[in-house]
Amino acid sequence: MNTSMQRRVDVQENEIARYERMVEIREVEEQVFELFAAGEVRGTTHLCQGQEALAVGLASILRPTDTVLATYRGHGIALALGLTPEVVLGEVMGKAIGCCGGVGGSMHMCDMSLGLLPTSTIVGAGIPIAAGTALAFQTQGVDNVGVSVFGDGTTNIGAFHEGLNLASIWKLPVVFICDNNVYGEYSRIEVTTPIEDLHMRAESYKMPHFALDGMDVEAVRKGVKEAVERARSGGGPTLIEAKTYRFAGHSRADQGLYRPEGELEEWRKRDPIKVTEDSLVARGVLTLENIASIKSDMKRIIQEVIATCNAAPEPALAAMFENIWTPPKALQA
Amino acid sequence: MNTSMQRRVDVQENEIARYERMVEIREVEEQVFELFAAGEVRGTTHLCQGQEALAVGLASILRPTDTVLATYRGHGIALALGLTPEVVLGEVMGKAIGCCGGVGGSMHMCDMSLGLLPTSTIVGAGIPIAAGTALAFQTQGVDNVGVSVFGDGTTNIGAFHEGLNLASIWKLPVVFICDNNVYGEYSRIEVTTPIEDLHMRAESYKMPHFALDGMDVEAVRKGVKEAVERARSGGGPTLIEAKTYRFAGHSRADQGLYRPEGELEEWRKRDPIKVTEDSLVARGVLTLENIASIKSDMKRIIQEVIATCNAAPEPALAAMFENIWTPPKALQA
Amino acid sequence: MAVMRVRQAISTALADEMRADSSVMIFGEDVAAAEGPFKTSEGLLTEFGPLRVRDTPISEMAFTGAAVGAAIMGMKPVVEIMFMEFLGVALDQLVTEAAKMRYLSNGTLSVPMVVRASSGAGVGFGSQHSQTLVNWVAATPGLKVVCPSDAQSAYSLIRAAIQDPDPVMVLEPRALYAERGEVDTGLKIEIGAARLLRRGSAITVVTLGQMVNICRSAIEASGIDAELIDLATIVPWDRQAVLESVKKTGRLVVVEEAPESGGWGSEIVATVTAQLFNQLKGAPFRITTPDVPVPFNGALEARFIPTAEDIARQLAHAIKTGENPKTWWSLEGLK
Amino acid sequence: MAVMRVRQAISTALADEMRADSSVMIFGEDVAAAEGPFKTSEGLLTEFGPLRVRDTPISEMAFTGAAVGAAIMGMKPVVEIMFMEFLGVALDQLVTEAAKMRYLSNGTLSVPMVVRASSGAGVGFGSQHSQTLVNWVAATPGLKVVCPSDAQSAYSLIRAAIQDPDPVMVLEPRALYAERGEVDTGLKIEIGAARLLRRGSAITVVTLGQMVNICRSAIEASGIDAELIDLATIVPWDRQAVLESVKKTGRLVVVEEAPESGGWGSEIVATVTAQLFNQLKGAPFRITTPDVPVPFNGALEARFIPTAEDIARQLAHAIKTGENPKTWWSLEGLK
Ligand SMILES: Cc1ncc(C[n+]2csc(CCOP(=O)(O)OP(=O)(O)O)c2C)c(N)n1
Ligand SMILES: Cc1ncc(C[n+]2csc(CCOP(=O)(O)OP(=O)(O)O)c2C)c(N)n1
Ligand SMILES: [Mg+2]
Ligand SMILES: [Mg+2]
Repeated sequence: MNTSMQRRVDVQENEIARYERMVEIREVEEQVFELFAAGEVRGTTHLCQGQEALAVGLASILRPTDTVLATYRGHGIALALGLTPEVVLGEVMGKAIGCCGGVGGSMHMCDMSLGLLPTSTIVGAGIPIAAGTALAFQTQGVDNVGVSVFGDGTTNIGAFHEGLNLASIWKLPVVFICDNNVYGEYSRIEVTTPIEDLHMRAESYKMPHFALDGMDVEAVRKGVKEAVERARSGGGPTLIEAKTYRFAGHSRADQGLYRPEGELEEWRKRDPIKVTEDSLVARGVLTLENIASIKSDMKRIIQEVIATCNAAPEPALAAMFENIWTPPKALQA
Repeated sequence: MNTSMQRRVDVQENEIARYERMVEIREVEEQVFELFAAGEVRGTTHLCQGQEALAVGLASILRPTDTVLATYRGHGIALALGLTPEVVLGEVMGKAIGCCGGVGGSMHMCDMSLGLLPTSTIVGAGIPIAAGTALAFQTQGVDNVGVSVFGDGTTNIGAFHEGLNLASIWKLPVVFICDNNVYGEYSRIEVTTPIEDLHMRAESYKMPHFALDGMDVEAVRKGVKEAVERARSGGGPTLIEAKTYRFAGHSRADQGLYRPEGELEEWRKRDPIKVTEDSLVARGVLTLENIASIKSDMKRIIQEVIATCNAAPEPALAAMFENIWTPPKALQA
Repeated sequence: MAVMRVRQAISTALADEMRADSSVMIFGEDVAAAEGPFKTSEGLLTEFGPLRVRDTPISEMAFTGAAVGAAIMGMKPVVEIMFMEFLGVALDQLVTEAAKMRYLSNGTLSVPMVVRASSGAGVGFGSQHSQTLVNWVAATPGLKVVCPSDAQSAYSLIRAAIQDPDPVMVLEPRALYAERGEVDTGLKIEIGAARLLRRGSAITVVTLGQMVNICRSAIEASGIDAELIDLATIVPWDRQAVLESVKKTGRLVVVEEAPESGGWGSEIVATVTAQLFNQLKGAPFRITTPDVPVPFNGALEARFIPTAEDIARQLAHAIKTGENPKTWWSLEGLK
Repeated sequence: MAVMRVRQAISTALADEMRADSSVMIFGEDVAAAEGPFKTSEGLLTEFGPLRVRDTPISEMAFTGAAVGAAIMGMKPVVEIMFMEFLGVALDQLVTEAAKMRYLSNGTLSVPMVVRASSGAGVGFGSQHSQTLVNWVAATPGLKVVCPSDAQSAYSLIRAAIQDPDPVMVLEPRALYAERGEVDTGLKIEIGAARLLRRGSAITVVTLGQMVNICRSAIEASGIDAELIDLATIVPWDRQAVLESVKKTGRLVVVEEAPESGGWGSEIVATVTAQLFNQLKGAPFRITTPDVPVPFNGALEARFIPTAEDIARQLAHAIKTGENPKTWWSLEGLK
């Protein structure tokens, strides 16, 4: 088993591994922030601090043959599904070792062997695509499941509506997960959306739906498991709303100045890493010392990965001409 | 007051005029069918027999300064709003006297002076446009109302979802009317749509909504009035579902062979023209003789209009180069 | 060899591919129970059943996107966009998702999907249901675009499109659906290969879709010894075939059912000019539609599409004078 | 004359139009409270209030459509499509509705709306956020398309676009937002008028957007006496200015930030060739990006966009040999 598949098995089997993965995601995101701030990486980036429990909880339930359509805010889900910090950070840094060979960048994570289809940067685009993967599974008669993870603001775009309706009418084995992190870019959800409980929109499609606590990895696991099992056993799609919070700005440039005073601090009390830590410690699974060393180890590891990525080669110029299409036979001749 | 404005006033003020207009719409549609069947008109057409009460009821409530965005199935609404049979049939027949000068065709009705914006042939397109007219009214501080009329199948397209959400969050003075005629092309609504009461979808936007009997012009008037008054007085948008039935095929080529046996006959018992007739006769407003002569007069009138249209000139070749844009000054020089 | 209508050639190609490959499936609005608004999927639901032949809600974005996902996971979906204009509510999925997915997966996946759309003018559907709109899908690295001109090429190109490992857009000239032609089901037309339909030495006429027959009429009526090339594939177009022909004839005209501004033919003219400048006997030129929305009225629509008469006039003028012929609308002072 | 960044020139143009005409309003994602993701609507909410300056939900189809309706009913809406690619979920409203409404109303209405979109490569946003995509909006009778190249043209073209009675698409090169330049707020640039930026006699260089500065560098570095034309408006492009220049120089190159296949420059080449064939000293040609998705990696993206060095090489080659220069990627054996 290769490293990334082993990483996947770890989060599936082991709650300490899940905790460690959440710590890893947090550390990667913090370091990505630093790299951008220092001007060492170009373009833009969308971080997911505060949303680690959803990523890891989801990955711990899905099989590698299930598919995940995530977004530009995809480092956490990529790491959770098993991609290594090297291929994630390598891609963010545009290196040949990146999961997309360095031509994709921060917004484009992918590993087909782990079920991570290319993340899309177009709001809502992954929803019909995930339904399409489920359509393949249904037609092929296999019991894999498609998953689309998207934000709160995305529930206002046409593809959300059309995708959920299609999935419902065809009873596709797909799970739609709305990661309600309270903001779409700089807009609080209530500025753009007249209802509060976004999962209620599933009523328009006669689709089962519920909310869950996205800050608690166990709550995520429970909810996702229910929906995935329904899908796998022919019960059709589900809309889950995971209530989370985006600790960082929307993207590179954003300092989050629009937040109401105290909101961030209030949500930080339910930091998903803290929530898990508390539970692990309370149940005696880990000690405070364990936790401290997990965190300091992780800092070191990620620094090493960054050093590796820094030293890694740029993609060859030829890379930009590859993987575009299969030239038609008429042209090959 | 010109003829078409007078026609509008008539349906606003007079229930006999409303009845006559419904008869007119029916007769126009029957004759359009014949013209196409005889190969005298080219292209395609979408008829609205069975949906006359909605058209006339709506027109009788709206002011000419209100806006209506209708669809390819637009002859009935056009006639109801006041367009004359000449300009409607002239357009269907591609003549210069047509409301669009003959370059539009059956699917493109328009009369800005009566509030009928160009009908769109793209499913759902009128929904955001109607919201946009309402946005203009709201920003200008005038109490006009925008209306979008669309079909049942249209509630599955992205523009429906986005348009209703936008209208709700901005509290726009707009009324959305879903003319649920049971079919979208050749597909019964339940084949494409998991819920039965389409107006329930308004819940996703915290928008008031209700169904009404689209075969009864008085029920239409009552419902539309409620929604229009809400919009006019700053109460925001409403979604109305008018339950109707499409007596004809979807378009020119369609014979409706997919209908369950007896369905058409069942709905014909509630033919909107018959429903109104019954009421007018029961209340002594019209006698059966009156009705017979209204109908035979209408047949004659429409035959005369067709003769006029047949004799009318084709648009000049230059017509296809006109009304495209205002050439930029740099080009005019 | 059977004679069939273009719409039957399409149904037959779909059926033959579905028989040959169980991963082929089709979906779209009214393609299953009703067998297609243009009867281009006749018999498919009956033969292949409701798992592989599906009616969709009116939601082009959803079902085009579903094709992307299904293609990635091993199916070969063929979706139908009833009129090319409707891609305007779903373009994202084809050009921003499907066409870039191979690139964005570092080459670890492919998207073998086909999007079929009826396109073009000629049957009185008016300005929002009659355009060709090649421009929407051009300039999209990763996407192939083909356009049949008769029953044979409809059959062969649909099969080639389905067999192709990448997304392929098929623009089907709506006006041809009822046209009959011979179909050899064993004949392959590769994507990227033009069809040389008539040899000639006076001028090279490059065209595609419904303009092919019209150009043929123009050539026959005028008696000009033109070489007629049906491009068949627009992206990537057959540079070799066109360049070789123009090397021989020294003259090029591209005949397009597309507006003068933004039409696809400019690229052919520009490429040929850049590569064969010194071998040209006259300026390559284009015959296009005017820059107007497609008019409904029959007489107007008939002039909108380049006519055989006008093409013949322009060919004759170009050969005789070596000069660039005027458009009919400038001759008639209409613009 | 003030020196401002391009993004400030845009904000200033919007503010000046809003002051001059109370029917001008703006909406889009995060354009109000946040003053625009690229800070192109700075100060507008504060000055003009929430009726005229509005944040929208993430729904390009809805708000572009709302602009169509509002424009018809007397407003002059300016909407922002944050990245040009997002028009792929809303194209219908601009090209199938807005652009055809005047025609479909028999000339009884107009649609004075403006759609602004950031476009182009150069800042590391990757393949779905870096294209120019002129092709999506070309071939649309009824729609005007402009593209500024500096602070002055950003200011003047935005004002002209808002004043125009028809729908206008403004493609704003994202890479230029932070660039500074002098702005004369009294200076008009008419839609359809090219800007002659440098006189020269050896070759005519036609370009637009961010390629203007790059071409200028190429010309300056190479010492070639090129005439530099900033097209500024793509539809309708300034035929007169281009033809007059090529009449003088006898040579044409169009430099595009667009793929070789489907780029807008072919039309310029084709038109000039057709009209001035006998006056040309060499084959008109294009310098484009390769037919690839925009790569993220900085070194690759820097090569993707035509560089000043490569443009200088191609200009020199064309003038010296009269032949069509090769692309860098074919010279390097990369395709
Ligand atoms: C069609 C489209 N419109 C706009 C954008 C720009 N955009 C990128 S992320 C984003 C906010 C999305 O908000 P949400 O769905 O809540 O997801 P989050 O970023 O919070 O994870 C927007 C508007 C886009 N990428 N695609
Ligand atoms: C975006 C788009 N997709 C598909 C079509 C083709 N089409 C025209 S009418 C129609 C059915 C619409 O059904 P419904 O909304 O119920 O309206 P009705 O025709 O019954 O009035 C379809 C699918 C279209 N015009 N636009
Ligand atoms: Mg969010
Ligand atoms: Mg219907």
